[in-house]
Parts: sequence; structure tokens; C-alpha cells
Amino acid sequence: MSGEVTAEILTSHILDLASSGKRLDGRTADEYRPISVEPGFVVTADGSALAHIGDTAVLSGIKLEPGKPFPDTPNAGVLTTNAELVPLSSPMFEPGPPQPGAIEVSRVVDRAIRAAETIDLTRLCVTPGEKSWVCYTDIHVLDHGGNLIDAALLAAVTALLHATVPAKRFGIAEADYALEVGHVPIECTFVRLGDTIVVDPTVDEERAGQGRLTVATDEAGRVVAMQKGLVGAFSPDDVKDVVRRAFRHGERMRAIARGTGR
Amino acid sequence: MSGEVTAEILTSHILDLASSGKRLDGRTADEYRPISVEPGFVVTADGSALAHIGDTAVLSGIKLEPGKPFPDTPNAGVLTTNAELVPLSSPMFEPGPPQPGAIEVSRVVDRAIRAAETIDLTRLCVTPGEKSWVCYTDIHVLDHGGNLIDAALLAAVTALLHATVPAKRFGIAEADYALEVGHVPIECTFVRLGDTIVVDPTVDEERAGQGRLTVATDEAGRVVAMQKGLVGAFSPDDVKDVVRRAFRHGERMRAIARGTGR
Amino acid sequence: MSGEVTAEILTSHILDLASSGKRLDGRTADEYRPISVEPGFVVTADGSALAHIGDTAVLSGIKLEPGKPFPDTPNAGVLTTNAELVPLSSPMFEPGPPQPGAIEVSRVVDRAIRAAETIDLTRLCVTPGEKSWVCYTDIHVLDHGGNLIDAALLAAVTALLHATVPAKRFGIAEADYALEVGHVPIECTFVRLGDTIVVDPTVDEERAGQGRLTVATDEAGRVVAMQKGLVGAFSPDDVKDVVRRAFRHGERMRAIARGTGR
Amino acid sequence: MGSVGAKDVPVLLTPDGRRIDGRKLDELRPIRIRAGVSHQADGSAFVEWGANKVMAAVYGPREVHPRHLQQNNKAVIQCKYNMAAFSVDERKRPGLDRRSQEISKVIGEAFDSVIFTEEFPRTSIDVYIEVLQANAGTRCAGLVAASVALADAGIPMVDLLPAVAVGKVAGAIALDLKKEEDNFGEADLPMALVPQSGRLVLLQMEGHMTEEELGQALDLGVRGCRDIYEVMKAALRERYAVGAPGGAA
Amino acid sequence: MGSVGAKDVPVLLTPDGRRIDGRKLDELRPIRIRAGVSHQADGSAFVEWGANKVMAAVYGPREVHPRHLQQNNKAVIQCKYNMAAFSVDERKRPGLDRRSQEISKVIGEAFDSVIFTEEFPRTSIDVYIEVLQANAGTRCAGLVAASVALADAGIPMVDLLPAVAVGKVAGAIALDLKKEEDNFGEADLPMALVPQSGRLVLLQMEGHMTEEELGQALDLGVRGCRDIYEVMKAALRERYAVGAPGGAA
Amino acid sequence: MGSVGAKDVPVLLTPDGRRIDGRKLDELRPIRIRAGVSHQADGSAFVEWGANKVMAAVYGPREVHPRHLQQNNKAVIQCKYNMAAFSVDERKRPGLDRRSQEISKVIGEAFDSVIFTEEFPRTSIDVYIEVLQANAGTRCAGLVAASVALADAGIPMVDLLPAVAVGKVAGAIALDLKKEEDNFGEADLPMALVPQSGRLVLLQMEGHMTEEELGQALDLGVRGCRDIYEVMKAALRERYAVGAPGGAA
Repeated sequence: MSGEVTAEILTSHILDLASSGKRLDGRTADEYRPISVEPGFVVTADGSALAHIGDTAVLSGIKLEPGKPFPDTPNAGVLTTNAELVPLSSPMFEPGPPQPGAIEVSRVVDRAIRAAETIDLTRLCVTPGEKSWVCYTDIHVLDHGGNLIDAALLAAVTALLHATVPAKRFGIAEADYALEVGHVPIECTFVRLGDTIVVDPTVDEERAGQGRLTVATDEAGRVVAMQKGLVGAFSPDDVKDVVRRAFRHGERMRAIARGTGR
Repeated sequence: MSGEVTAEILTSHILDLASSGKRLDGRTADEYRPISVEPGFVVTADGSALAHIGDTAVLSGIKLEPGKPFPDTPNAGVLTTNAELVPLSSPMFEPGPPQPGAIEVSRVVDRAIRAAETIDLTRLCVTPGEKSWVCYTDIHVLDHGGNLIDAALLAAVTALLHATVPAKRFGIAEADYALEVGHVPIECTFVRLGDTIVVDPTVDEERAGQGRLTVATDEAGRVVAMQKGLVGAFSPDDVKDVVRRAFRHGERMRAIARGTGR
Repeated sequence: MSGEVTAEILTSHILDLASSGKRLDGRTADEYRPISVEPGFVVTADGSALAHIGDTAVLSGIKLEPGKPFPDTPNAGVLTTNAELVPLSSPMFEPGPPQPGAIEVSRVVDRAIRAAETIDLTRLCVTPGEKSWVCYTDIHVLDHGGNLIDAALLAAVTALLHATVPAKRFGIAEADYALEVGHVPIECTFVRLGDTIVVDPTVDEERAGQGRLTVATDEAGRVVAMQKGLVGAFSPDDVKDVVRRAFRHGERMRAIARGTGR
Repeated sequence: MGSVGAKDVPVLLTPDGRRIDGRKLDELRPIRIRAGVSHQADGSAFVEWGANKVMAAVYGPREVHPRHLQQNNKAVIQCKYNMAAFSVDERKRPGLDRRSQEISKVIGEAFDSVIFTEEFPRTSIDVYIEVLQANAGTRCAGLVAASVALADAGIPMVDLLPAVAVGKVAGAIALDLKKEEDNFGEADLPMALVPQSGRLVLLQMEGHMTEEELGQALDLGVRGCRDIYEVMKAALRERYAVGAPGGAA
Repeated sequence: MGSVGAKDVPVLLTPDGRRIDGRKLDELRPIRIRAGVSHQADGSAFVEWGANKVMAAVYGPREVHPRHLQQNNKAVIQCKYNMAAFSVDERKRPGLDRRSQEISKVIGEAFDSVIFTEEFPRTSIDVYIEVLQANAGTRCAGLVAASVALADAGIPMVDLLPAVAVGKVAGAIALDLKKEEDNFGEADLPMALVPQSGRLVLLQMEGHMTEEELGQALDLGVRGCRDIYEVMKAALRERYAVGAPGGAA
Repeated sequence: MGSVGAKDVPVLLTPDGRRIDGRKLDELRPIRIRAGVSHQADGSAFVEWGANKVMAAVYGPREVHPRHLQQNNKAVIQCKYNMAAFSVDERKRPGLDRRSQEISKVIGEAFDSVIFTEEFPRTSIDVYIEVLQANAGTRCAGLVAASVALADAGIPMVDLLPAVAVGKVAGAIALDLKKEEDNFGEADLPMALVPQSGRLVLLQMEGHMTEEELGQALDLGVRGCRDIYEVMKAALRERYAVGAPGGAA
């Protein structure tokens, strides 16, 4: 109960600050918190990365296993994305089957990876109609300080960029080899705070926000996924503005994922 | 709470009326509400029908897919009946896995269809022990104004009567063909209101009722299923009386299902 | 609420008694309640036994079915243990999926059977990599008067000792034959009541207890499983003492399982 | 009922009207009931009926769980019918299947029709039935066991609820089918009777019967129920004579 | 979107700018809305939109279930989007899949953005959407049906919520894709508009578009929403004129 | 333990008593503990122990959810041990399996034995353990991480809970098995010690040992726990010296 009151006071404080272009942690509206990735964090995975965006920490692990292609795509491998918003990572998450929030994260990440054609699924086919690689991208949230989607995709693409196909272990080829990765999508998330739209929201900003908008872009200059979430609204002009900003941030974060920038 | 009081008053009013041979909506004890069926309501199904009995609306869709016969019946196809009492259709239904009420509807409908030998399962066999048709009868309640079982079976048999086996689509034959249908079972449901037993109960009558009894008959003059439900009791003579009435109503409703009566 | 008060009074009474070496039902600290087994209780099972330890009654049934060996053990059959703590057996159990208590019972029983090599899994192989027997040990609690683990394993090993492999029924051999059984493990459970450690606790003693310890032994003189449970602690010397006692009780109970003692 | 493509139908009825186990058409299988077999439950019973073994236990009136099912003007009857994995020829996966849920519903409604639930508002009366060995007729055996368990628990009821199934076997109406008769028979009609009023509180049917056969079946079933009623009363008399619980099964 | 290894891509756009069903790029499929079709719900609507058939019903404000979701300062909006097993070509297993759960979430959030929830603290407004026949664009059809159902239920809102998907087909931005266009197209962008403010409360995108195409798509979608808005208002006018509920579907 | 039909058993012990990774029989794998790694939890810790990586977080005392688990005279300890899908060689399907549920139970009971739960009636203390990379001994690593996290959260306890597994490898009793030793060894005996009292609050065993070996194993495990206790205390000292949370993992 008193928690609700505190939250309301904090919300109006955040909105007040935003109306004069400020944020609680001193950032500008278009500034990310510090970003870092640590590939190879988990050696039991075929690829992995721990991504930090400010207080938010997300671990992604890739596993490749031989399986059966879907009947309607006999020449393609299978891509599966799953996000676990485990209760360890936030007081808001509960034990049990995946909540809508976790499902949303996994589906938005999955759409970006598919639309950017990050993995050429036909290259995951071993024997058409018979055997193909199933590529599992698991996302494990460790610390939820806000903006899970961006951190989740950043961890996932970094893990994919460093992943190995365990072809030798499964007796499918003479040697393991690096997973081939195409376009790298990056998701950038924004929330509206009154008339201001800020990037990379904290948990408190997400709670105070009047709508959340995520835009995924790739290096081919394409928007590959979008998702409006939470209570609130954006005008078409807001959306166009946000897309512009997403391209710019995306470029920098892609360099971080590739280990060529920070 | 006040809802409970209202319900109690309504119940005693319904029982009072019944004691002088009357019903809330002016029907006699042995009168159905208006009945209609609309076959082919859903084109994505291999057969479908929307049945109305008064305010009650139930949609049934048939899907036929190739599958494997059960090991102990290698020469037979598989029949599966499933009823969804979705919360859209009544304030009493909750989201989540099927409740006992939904399971009862699907099982009572299923038993009538099986016992009447509506579908000759051996005709659904493609290759003995290897491949057979699985016939899914899905029942989707849209508006629960009482007497779901009768409407559900009426929708289901009408859908079966208009169903096509998609043999061409699945590469099993040169052309699709009409599903062969044998005896058509009809279920008639009654509730006891004091000393009166009324047919085709509304939701309020079901709530006021002192026992519900469903009797399925086919055109071969057989009783093919019965189900007593809810709190209450029937004497053997009540049952015999109800069976007689069920045969009479069944004949008329069967003509409606076949499109030869109303 | 008043139930809690009663429980607290009973707990301190049990602890008081224990401090002077006594128990509510007059037993000594190292004394079991009367033990009996009834093999062949269920004829639909391939082996079965009803075990009583005092008020506690546990029924175990064995079922053997042909199945597929695990890919990593192509020459071995499969052993599965499942305990159902059905709500019929205790006011503490609730309907629904297995609770942690039921899972613990099945896993502790399973570990003892595996470690004692009661069933030589390679003898359950029919065709390497293709077909093997799956041996299901189901444990069904009928009356929970305390000390479920000991009664569950006693019922399970007695059922296994009397089990038949239904090779003829499944067309795998000309005749059914007795299941081969190796070492017979026995579990003995203790609870701490202050400075005293008593064997074979009742429900009230389990509730009053300050830690529960189960030790499984086999006739080869080996400890094959241990499990500390509930709130409380044991010193290493306590453990060593309990192990000694478990060997002694185990010998007697094994004779009961084999039908050579009581 | 009439399994599809079955090859070897056994002879279910001899020319002189004897059934596969030698019974006459209107003859019950042997039935044995023990009340008060559980030390934990408020009431319990164990029934051996032909080759069926069924245990029932009753808890309550007690707090309703989950809470939102609580009713302000009556006790709720919560019934769970469950089969042990090893109770049937082919192992049954543990957990509630659709058949068990339907049976739980109709048995619960049968008891709700005879228990004076209005005496215990805001409480739950929980009825658990465990089928340990099954050979056709388990829902009736479970209902009989549960009815005795409810009486053993001292729950006030209009009357005990004897139950039995009547079937159609090789064209004849027969009482209390056993497994082979059920598998290869033409109809199965389980019912539960309130002896005091002569009314049925459980009635189901699958298979097919003419209107006339159905009338016959109802009358035969009512007679069967009245015989079982006597066995139930005897079991309770024995229970009250003994006093202490007798031990599960 | 772009199914992998698909063999026969149909011609989605003729040289003179006509689509597979003869429509122009900025043309909606036929849409028909009936409000007040359910006798049980507090508000309801049935939408036929191209070959989609979708029904929506609203219950509430009413007690929150499960209770722990209750909020002290506002109503909670609980939305369930569900597809009937037979609504799609390959039978869909009943039960909530991940796609349905995501759609339920974003539609619920869209309505939460326009309903005056603070007027009904501690209650739930339950929005149910059933897709009975699907042919691309079901989430928009469902949202439109639910919006009309909410108005039919008398729930106070900022405005109705028209919705439509814009896509990219054979390189061109096109309004309101049908199934073949969706399967073989390059992008799909569903949106829901608050006509009063001109803002979007639902917006998703999958596939790929350039920044410029996206701008075009947004503008086209907003125009489409405004057309649908008129159909929605007409349906409500008709509903108020008629008075009594019209019968499901 | 002793996987059936395994072909290539590696040499687990050299003639001069060295193990597969060069350790002596009574030697621990390297262990590193960091406290206060989460910004969200009330207490947290990250443990790298050999090739294990485990994170633990503690929330509470807070409201009990689900409510019916609330106890009037004490806090309830709710522990969830979970393995990430990618933490093991063959991908683990997300969700609680039976092994995880058993481990959660025994770890929760271990903490319930040392936390002063009576100080926080009607609350829940929630302990979450996530195994990110597994290499035998994860339940002990998780318990150690959770114990440090509880201290970091300021939960009053009798003492920290060091934990370690002792095993039997090639006939010898060995401390702190790694994966190959666990897979091909003869026994595994995890335990958790209350250093202050010298008593064990977690103790499990699978495999086989003689009575004498078991005694040896207990003594070796207790010594190992005391070494780990020092590492745990050092991690907490470092945590208090630093003050601010250090960032996850």
C-alpha cells in the first residue's frame, strides 16, 4: 500500500524532471546507460554472452542440437527463442510458467532475429526433410534494472556472433565450425514521459512512462521489428522520430556486439 | 452476495410458476425455444455449423487430418470431441484449462456420436496400422443461454453432415469427398422443477432445477446415451417419461440438422 | 488457528516425553511400530505389495511395458519411480500435481533401488538401442500415519520381489517369467526429539521433530542412500549412530520383505 | 463398449442364460465392504466388489480450499475419483484425465443431492475415491465406498447411496457387468439410488438400448441397488460394533 | 512473413497495381460489424472483415479474479484473444499459445490506454476475443470487435479504437493484407488509432521496411483506421436504434 | 553415479593419489564468491566454484505469495533452485523438473534450520538460486551463494552455511567432485554445516559406501565446509568494505 504511494510520488517526480529535459540519473533524453557485453560467459553453451545496460544484466546462451525440420520447410533448420524472467532478477517477477512479459520479450527478440535474417536457416539443414540443426537462443535475465528487450537482443546477437556449431560432437561433420551470422539486429526502446521521449528507460521510468516503443534496425538500413507496449500512445510523428534515433543508437550498439566499439 | 439473493428469489419464482404449469418465457413444459442451424458457417473448417436454441449459440467445426490409428484398433480412424466453454460465452465461465462442465459436454456429445455409430471409423482407415484419418469435432460455445448439451450435439451432427474429407489436400486421394455419416443422434435435456419436468432449460431454469437429465436417441429407435447432472433426482418413471419425450423431440431436431425440417 | 495451538502443546509434550526416553505410543526410541507386508494385493499389476508400518499404509504396484532405451544407454532398460501422496491419505495433502513431499519420497526410494542395483537394467534390454522394458514402480499412499519413506520402499521392494515380466502378453517371449531382483535396500528413518533420536516417527513426531534423517542400506553392508529432511540438524556423530541403527533394522525388515521374517 | 475391430469376442451368455463367470442375468458379483479403514480420514471405507478394489475417504466439514469456491449458504462437496497407475491392464499415467473428471463431477453431484449441505455453510466436504484394482463398475464401487465413508464420518444425509451398473450383454439385460462383459457388451447404465425415495441421483448410459430394454434395465438396477443397500448397512453396523479403525485395506 | 523454402509465390501485384483479390493498394477488404450479439455479455460485437469472423464480448466492471490482481486505484483490464481450433487451415490445439498471449497483452494495453479505468477501482473489465475464422489481420479485427463491445457495454473511453494492418507486398506498401499477401509479403504492421488524438495505442511490426516505407505505412494505416472508425460508429448507431440484442453471430 | 553401459571410464585417480585435474583427495576446487551483485534483490551473491557459475538472490521478508502459505508464527522460507537451459551439456528444457524441486526443498529446509524465522511472522523470505554453468556440486554452490545472499540481505541467522559434496572415486573418498568424477564415481554425499554447532542441516547421499567410508566422508566434508566458511566470510567482509552493489556476475 505505502509502496503504491511511493511509486506515485516517484512517477510525478520523474515526469516533472522530464518536462525540463532531465532524468533521475542525470542522463539526457537520448542517452543510454553504460553498455557492455562479455561473450563466452558460459562454457557449457555453444555460444553465450552477458550483456549489461546500466543495472540491467541479461545472459544469453545458444545451444545447437540435431532435430527434425518442420514438414512445411524441409530445407530449413529451426530457430527457437525463449526468455526466462526468473524471479531472482526482479521483485516484480513470480515463479511459475512464463508470464506475458517474458513471452513478449522472447517474441520481440525472435522477430528481430528472423526478420534481419541473422541466421540463414537453410544453412542449418543437414539432410532435407530428415535432419537439421535446432538453434535454441535462451535468454536468462539476471538483474532487471529496466529495458530488458534491448539487453536481451544485445546478449542474444553477441552470443550468436560467438557461437560454434557442435558438428563434431554430434557426429555430423569432422570438426565444429563457427555459426554463420548475417545481419545483426539491434533493438532500441523508448518511453514517453509527457512530451519527452527518452531512450533506454530504467524500471522507474518504465513505470512512470506513458507508452513504450521498441524499434529494431539492422545494418542494411531496415526497420525489422517494432513493438509498442504498456499503457500510453505515440503519434505517427513520434514513431518516425523514434525510428531515426533507433538507427543511430543501433549502429553504435552493433559495434559493441561485434567487439569493434563501445 | 446480493446476486445470491436475486438468484434465490428467481428460483422460487420459477418453481412457483412450474407448479401451475407455466414457465418464465411463456413456454409449455414440453416446448423447445426456437431452433435453427447454419451449416458452413466457418470456411476454414472441413465442416461446420452454428446452432441456435433460443439465446444459446454453439458453433461446431470439424477438422480431418491424417494420423496414426491406435495400436489396438489398426483398422479404424480416430474420433476426438472437444468442447470449449470459453469465458466469452457466459459470466460463469473462467479462463484456463477445461473445467468439469466443459469436459462433461464434450464427453456426453462424444458418447452419443460413438454409440449411434454416426461415423463408421473403419471408413476413416487409410493404411491399416499405419495411417488413418483423425476426425476432430470441436465445439465452441458463443452464447450460453442454457441447455448447452443439446445445442452442442445439434451443431456437431450438422457439421458432420456437411463435412468434406480433405483427401486431395493431403495427397491421399484424387479428390475431396463428403464424409459418410450414419445414424444421427440428438440429445434432449430436461430439468425437474418440483413435480414438473421441463425440456430445454434456460440458464435460470438450470439453476433452479432439481436435477438435469439428458437423453440421446437416434433414428433407429435406440437410446444411445444418457446423463443425469446437477443436484437432484429422478424416479425410474420420470426417466421413462423423459425418454419418450426425447424420442419425439429428437425426430424433429434431426430433420432440422438434415435441413429437411424446422 | 486453534489447530496450531493444539499442535504446539502436543509438540512440547512429545519433546518432554522424549527427554525422559519415552514416546506417546509407549515405544522405545529404537522401536518400530508393527510391520507387515501383503504381496500380490493388486492383480492388475505385474507385482504389488501393501505395506503397513503402524497406522501407515502404502501400496506399491509394478508395471512392465516394452519401450525404447535411452540413447546414451542402449543396452539398458528404464526404471521409473513415482509416488502419489493422494489427498485420501492425509488431511495435509492437497489434490493437484505432485507436491515437493511426494517428489522427495519418489526420488529417495528411486535412489535406494538404483544404488543397491536391485534391478540389473541390462537384463531389461530386449534389442539394444531398439526395445527394452520400462519398469514402473508406482507408490500409492493409502494412510499417512508417519514415516512414509520407509513404508514406501518396503512396499516397492516387496512388489519387485514378487513381480513377473509379462513377456508373453507383449509377444516378447514364450512365457512370462519372474523379475530378477538383486540387492534389496531398506530405508530407516529417524527424527531428532531434543537429545533423543527416535526411529519410525509418527506424524506427530515428524511435526515435533528437529530434523529427519533417512538411511538406506543393503545386505551387502553398504549405505546406498541418505536424506536429511525437515527443519533441524544432526551432528556427524548422530549420523554415524543412525547408520549403525539403520543396518540393524534393515536386516529385520529385509526378512519381512522376503517373507522370511516378521 | 463395442471396441472397433476387435477379433475374438468371447461367449458372453450360454444358451441356458449363464454369464461368463456363471452368474445369472440378475446376479451381483460378490461384494464386501469394510467401514473405518483409515486412521487419518474423518470417515473411510474399503470395497471389494468382484475383482474391483476401491478405497474412499472423507474429510470435513473443513475449510474450503481453494477459498473462492466457498459458499455462504451451504457446504461444497468436492469429489475426486482417481485410478492408481497399476489398477488397470495398461498402466494409466498418474493425474486427472477427462474420464476421471467427469466421474468426479457426477458422483459429487449425486452426494450433493442427499447431504444436508445447508447445515455446514462455508465449509467443504471432501470425498476421495481411489481405485486400486479395476474390473468394470468402478464408479459404482467408488460411490458405494464413498457413501459408507460419509456415513462413517457422521455427515448427515437423507440416505445411503447404493449404486450399480446394468448392461446389455449378447442382447440381454444383465446386472453388474464384469470387464469382459463391459468390453464386448452393447450398453452400460450405471445408476445410484436413494432407497428412501426410490429416486436416482446418478444415471448415465452409453451404448444402445431400445426404450423397452431401458425400462427393464432401470427396474433391474433398482433391485440391485436395494440388495447392495443391505450390504452397506451391515458394514456400518459392524463398524459401530467394533469402534476403533480397522487399518487401511 | 517470407516463409522459408516456399516454392510457389503467387503474383501478389499486377503491373497496373491491382492486388490478388483485385483491390487497390489503399483499399480495405469489406467489413461488417454488428454490436450487441450476445445475450450473456455486458457488451458484444461480431465482425466479418474479408474472410475473418471474430466475436468479442465484454464483462464488467466486475469482481477481480484472481483476487491478487486487484488494484486499489483503477480497474484492471484483462484481455484474452483466442483462436478456435477450426479457425485456421491446420487445426490449432485448444489452449493459449505464446502468440495469443502476446496479442492479448498488447490489445489489453491498448484498451488500458483509452478506458477511464480510474472510475472503477478494485474491479476487472474483461475483454474476450474469439477468432472463429482467420484470414490475416485477426488481431485488428479482434480489437475492432472488442472496442465496439466495450462501447456496447457502456464502458467510458476516450474514443473508439479503429485498427488495421499495413503491409509490404511485392515491394509496395498496401493496406489490410489478406492471407496470401501476409504469407508471401515482406512486412506486416498492425496498428490501432485513437481518432480523437491521432495517436497510436497499438503498434507492432515484423518483416522489413526502410525508414521511408515505414513513414508511408504509418500514414496509410492512419487513413485506413479513420475509414474503419466510421463503420464502427455506424454499427453502434444501428445497435442503439434496435435496442434488443440481435443473437450471436 | 555409475552410468549404465558407459564405455570409456577415464582414469580418475593416479597411482600417486592425484585426481583427474591434479587435485589431492582432500583438495577443493578454486572458489570465488562475490556478495551484492544484484541491484534489485535485497541480498545477492555470485559464486564461481571450479567450472560452476551460480547466482543467488534473496527477497524479503515480504508479503507471502500465494497467500495461503502464510504462517502466523514465523516467516516461510521459499527456495527455488533452477538451472538455465544452457548450463549443462544437453540443453535442459526450461521449467521445474523433479530434481530441481527436490533440491529446492532440501535447501529451503536447511535455511529454515538456521534463520530466525520467528522474528518475521506472516512474511516470506524468498531464496532464488540460478545455476548458469554446471559442473557437479551445483546444489552446494547454490547453497553457499544463497547463504551469502541471505547475509547480504541482513536476514538474522544462527550462522552462515558452508556446503560441499564428498564422493567416492576409484575406491577413495574425495572432496568436492568435478563432473567426470561425479559421472564415473561410486558415491556422492553433499552436506551443509552450521559451523557454530558442528551440525549438518543438509545431508544427502547416493551411490554406495561402507559404514567406515561414510564416517570418513563425513569428517572430510566437515573440514571442507570449514575452509569454505572462511571464503564466505571474506566475501562478506569485502562486500561491507565496498558498500555499493557490484553488478550482476
